[in-house]
Amino acid sequence: MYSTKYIKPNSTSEALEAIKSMGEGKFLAGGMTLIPTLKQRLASPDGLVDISGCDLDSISDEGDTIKIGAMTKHASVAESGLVNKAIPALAKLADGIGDRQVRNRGTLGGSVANNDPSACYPSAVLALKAIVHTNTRSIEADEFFTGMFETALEENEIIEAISFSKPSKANYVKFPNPASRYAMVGVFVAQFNDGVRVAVTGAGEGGVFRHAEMEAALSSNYNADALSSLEISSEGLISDLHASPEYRANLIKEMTKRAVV
Amino acid sequence: MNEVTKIDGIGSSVRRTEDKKFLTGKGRYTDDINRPGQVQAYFLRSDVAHAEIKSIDTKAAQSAPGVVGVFTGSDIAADKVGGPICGWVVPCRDGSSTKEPPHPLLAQGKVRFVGDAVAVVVAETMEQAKSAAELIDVDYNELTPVVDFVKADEGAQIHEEVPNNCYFDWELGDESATNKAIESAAKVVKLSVRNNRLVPNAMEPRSALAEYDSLDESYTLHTTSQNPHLTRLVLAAFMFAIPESKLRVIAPDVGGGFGSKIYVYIEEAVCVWASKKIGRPVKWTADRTQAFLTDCHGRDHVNDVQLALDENNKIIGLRVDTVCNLGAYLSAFSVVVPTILHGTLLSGQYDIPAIYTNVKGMATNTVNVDAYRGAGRPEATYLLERTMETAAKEVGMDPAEFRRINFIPKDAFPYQTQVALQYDIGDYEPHLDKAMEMIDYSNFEKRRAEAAKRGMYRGIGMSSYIEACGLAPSAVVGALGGRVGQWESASVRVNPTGTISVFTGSHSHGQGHATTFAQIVADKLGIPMENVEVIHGDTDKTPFGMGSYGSRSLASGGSAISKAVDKIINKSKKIAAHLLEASEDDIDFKDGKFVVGGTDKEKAFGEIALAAYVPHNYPLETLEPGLEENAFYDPTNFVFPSGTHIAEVEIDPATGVVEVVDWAACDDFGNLVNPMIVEGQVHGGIAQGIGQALLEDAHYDENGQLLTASYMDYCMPRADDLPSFKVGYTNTPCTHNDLGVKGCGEAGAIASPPALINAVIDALSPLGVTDMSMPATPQKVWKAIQESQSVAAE
Amino acid sequence: MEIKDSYELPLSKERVWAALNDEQFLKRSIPWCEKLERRSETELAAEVKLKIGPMSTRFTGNITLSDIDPPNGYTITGNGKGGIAGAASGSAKVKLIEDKDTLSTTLSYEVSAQVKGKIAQLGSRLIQSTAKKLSKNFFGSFVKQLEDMDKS
Amino acid sequence: MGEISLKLNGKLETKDVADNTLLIDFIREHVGLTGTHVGCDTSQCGACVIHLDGVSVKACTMLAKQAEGSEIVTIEGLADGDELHPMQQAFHENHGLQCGFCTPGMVMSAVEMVTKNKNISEDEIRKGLEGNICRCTGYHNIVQSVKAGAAKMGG
Repeated sequence: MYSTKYIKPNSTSEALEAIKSMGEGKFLAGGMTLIPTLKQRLASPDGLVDISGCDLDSISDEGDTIKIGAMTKHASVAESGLVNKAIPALAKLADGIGDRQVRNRGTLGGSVANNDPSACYPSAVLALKAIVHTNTRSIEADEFFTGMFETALEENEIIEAISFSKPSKANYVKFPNPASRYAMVGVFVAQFNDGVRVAVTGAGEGGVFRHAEMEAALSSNYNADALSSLEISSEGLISDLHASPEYRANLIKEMTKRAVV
Repeated sequence: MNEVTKIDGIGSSVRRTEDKKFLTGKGRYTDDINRPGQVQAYFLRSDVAHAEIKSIDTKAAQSAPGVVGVFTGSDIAADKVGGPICGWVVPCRDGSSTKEPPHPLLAQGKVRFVGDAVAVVVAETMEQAKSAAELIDVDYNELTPVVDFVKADEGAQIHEEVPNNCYFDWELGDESATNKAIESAAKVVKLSVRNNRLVPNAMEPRSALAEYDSLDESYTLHTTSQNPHLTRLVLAAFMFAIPESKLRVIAPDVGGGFGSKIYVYIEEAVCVWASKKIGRPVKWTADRTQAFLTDCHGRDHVNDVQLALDENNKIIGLRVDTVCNLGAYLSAFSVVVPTILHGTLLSGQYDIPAIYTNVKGMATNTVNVDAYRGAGRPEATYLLERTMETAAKEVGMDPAEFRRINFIPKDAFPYQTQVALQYDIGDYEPHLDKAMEMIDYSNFEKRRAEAAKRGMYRGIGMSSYIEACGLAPSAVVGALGGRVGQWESASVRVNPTGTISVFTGSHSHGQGHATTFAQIVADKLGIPMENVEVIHGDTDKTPFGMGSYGSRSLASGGSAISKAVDKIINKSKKIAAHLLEASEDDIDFKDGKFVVGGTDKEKAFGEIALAAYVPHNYPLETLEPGLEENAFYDPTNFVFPSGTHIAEVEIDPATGVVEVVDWAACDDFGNLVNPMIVEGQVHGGIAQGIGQALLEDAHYDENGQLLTASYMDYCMPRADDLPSFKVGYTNTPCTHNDLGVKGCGEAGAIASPPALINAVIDALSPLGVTDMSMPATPQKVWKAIQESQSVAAE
Repeated sequence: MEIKDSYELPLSKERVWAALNDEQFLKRSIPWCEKLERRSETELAAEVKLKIGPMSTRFTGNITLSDIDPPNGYTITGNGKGGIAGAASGSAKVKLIEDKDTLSTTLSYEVSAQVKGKIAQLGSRLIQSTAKKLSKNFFGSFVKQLEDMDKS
Repeated sequence: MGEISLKLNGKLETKDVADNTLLIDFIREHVGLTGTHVGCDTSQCGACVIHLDGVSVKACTMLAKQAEGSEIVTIEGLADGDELHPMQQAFHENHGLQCGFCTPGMVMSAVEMVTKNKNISEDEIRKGLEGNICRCTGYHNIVQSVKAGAAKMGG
């Protein structure tokens, strides 16, 4: 790792000040992606601003939504009584991220801000009509993810919390990459009064995306059979050593079917 | 089975004495060791697969912070340091020998694979060394890389000394008899298989720590080696031209080897060289990416098989044409693995009257390929057992019965195969029967039908393998091209109080020698195991030995210990005879006591030991004092473990996921010294075989870039990928070693890939699938299902 | 790996061709391009800071134009060394086809890309998607600039 | 550079470290406890698993500075004097280790897993070991060890 400066402020405003004082600084959340990248010398920030001291790790029931602080660890979401009661699918998703050591360190905000095309959380954010609260504004999920590793976050904007709408029914099913255990395809299905949302992660070249055809089919009939006649296009799907776009398309349909129970 | 006579004697599952240090974090692996004044080495590696080096500019790196030295191939050449050697060569069909190109420690003029070391930076810290390495400017003239080994002869020439990129073209067996059998056969079964390329991935990355002592001009090297003595021999004799006595090699605790830590690698040699150059201890430890790029890989064959059957489905001939990938340079055993260790195994457990094989070993711009758990024998077993299964299906026989009618009958031993080996003993039907019973073979179709109701395809597949391990005897090894002996050494030192120090030339890196060897000694001497300590891995302490690989430690190393103990007992009898005033012939040794036959006069082993070292009442005129014996044991033959493994799988047609739902392994390892340890070896071997069959694949792209260079893309078996295993044994004790033992370390990795692939194909057979290459990844299986369905729809 | 796409521009072939040979235009089109200097008719020196997720690496190298067939197209090849990250190269065959009736030009490209070193070893899952994205970014912003100029 | 202090196996350790020092290097090199190992560089093998404030984490994927003020237990701190922790004892009795390199991380993961779930099933054990790679044992005996360890720990 190149030499760098480490600062751990006690509030988001201090964090913002700290990062502005650096030429090129990076926020450090759980560090599950950032630290390995730094170890490989694939980035050389002047400084790291650890935001774990900024009091961003609470989980609260806000009525129609569950609000989760950005620094809440995956394990905390997985074990949260509130989450398990209101959106068990979200707890299940958190319980399947990485391995137990990743879940003990990795955070919601870190994962969502990074928007890795194979990360699990972005699918929940998108399917659960989440609102991403930053230090300056609130961003709707549909506006938030803008491409592979890209989000609507401005430079030095910090995610403080994410509010997930409570669905009437939801589920997340993932097909892990056999080597890395990242999602090769992960599908988050959520049913709301005004329709069903289906968000797919791991598969799209542009990162997480909603699947309009499956949403339409499931909105009219929330049943796996409703998907049977659908042809899932492989256009725009990731191609790598482990899965072709065609195989990913198959998995999208299959994982969605398994999610709809 | 063995009769267990003592609670910790031969045949009992003694818990391992080495466990405690590992369980409490007190293991001492090379990277755990630090020396005062130590500096770190970092290797700048080529990121192109094939190129001429136009220039290397190290000026900026030389003056970077913390740097104590930057060296390139020209520095090595100036000091006339040699490179790693090939330990075994074979003759070619045209009468020439294996082409052996030089392998410089640091690239000289050319780089030949991604990861080839171009320069070494030595600095106070690893981070400083890495930063300095970034300042080195290498100007390459890129050449077309050769990646596809099957077409390597058409590619750009990698070494001047290796025309057509062919290191050797070797053959074995009677070609005309075999071709005749094929021509006259009632049926010829043809199959082409590929043995996928694997990365050994011992969990401890390679590491070396070298120190030069200017006082007596000697070196000490701590290194992650399976065979410290061979490392010392190669470094001293072939690289540095110094007496062996000036180099001490210590392989302390070593975190797994699986073949990949047999060879002398350039990094350890460069550390030794640099330690003198710089005058400070030099340490290098690989990170995992370097391990992927530079540890020797395994397997990587394609085989074309023709199996000839008569009208009774008896095998009458076998022809195998093989092309294998050996990578950029020849390493120690790279030549012997696909030839001697592969071709000689082609008879399997079967009575085959005519066999012929030829093997072409190709150079490519990929890292060297060498031994990996099983080394040649998994490749032979894979092609043979896949062919047996395919043949059984083609002739409409149950695969078990087809194997059974072709087994070498038990009264035919010793059995001379058509491919050089003579099996001393074996009995194959019992382990086939037992494995079938263990997995409830006869009710399989019920389970298949039940799975089908759940929409799952269930399949069963078997593999009856043979293994030749404990390479021997030296004379034969030499005649076959081996450049070292294949004996093993032991030194048994009885201390004055009757405790024992056992020094072995073999090396444990997970196999539990400290326990197993102590059991042998304790059992033979009738003393408690706690009184026996096993010492290995240090050339200054242990006698010259060959180290551990090829499942040789017990059969060769254990037998050497047994022989040394016999000498101890013989001498002790003489001492006892003197002390008891009896004739030596009247002394019996039993349960740790020397007794005058038919009397109650006796001496305990401890009393003898004491008398030997305090020879006040001692036959000094006829016997030397002291009680310490050496044995060098050169076995008269290989040992031949065999067995049958049966795998049962379920395939989810929607995703192509193969789940291993059951596994039965029944092996004949001869006598077992420690069944618990043997079982652990079987488990580990099966897991690696399952890894090969379902998960693992080293993938280079067409430019020679290794795309599976981390655990993000190279699929290591994890706990939830594997089932629990049923393990059982039969026993035909080896006829030519005292312990009646055979090797067990590689059997699982040899037996399991074909069993699993046979099961996968069996599961998909209702769909018309007849072939599946390794690894059978979900995507590949799904695609095969899709294709079979589209064929069915047409 | 092969990536293909095409854009239709309401411009003459000559106009598009001129832009393809204007380094300022190219510089603005190359994602994260920090420096682009012409060295000769067919060679330009470039410096690009590439960010993919948490990775951020500066590539220095050159861009060469070959198979030049004015005003029908060329091959534009970029070679960049990213230090410890390895190296990347990409080559795009660019073709311009004019439709006289609609007075428009179709720009089509075919990209082949190659990565070396650490990016290949650790990032294989992202290679194809990234190459596609960068090609799209390059040609997308090239086309957008042209369109914007045309409008203004 | 800067000072950090934390409790390591019950002992307060205060050291000057560079900001970019990884926690694993702090433990292995600055403190000299080499039982925690490094087996990969992508946070997957789990040879470096330790307990940080009671939960298992990979020490290779944290900066030492991030552990300021925390309580760390490594494999060296698990046994009670000469008496092995029940999980260590279970690994010994069930031959849950061969080369021993992955063992410290494996045991630390197992202890946390069982602490959270005393009646752990075989499937849960296999799933729970997702972050720990072993090349020697085929996991069979590791799973048996964790099961036995769970029983000893009061499951």
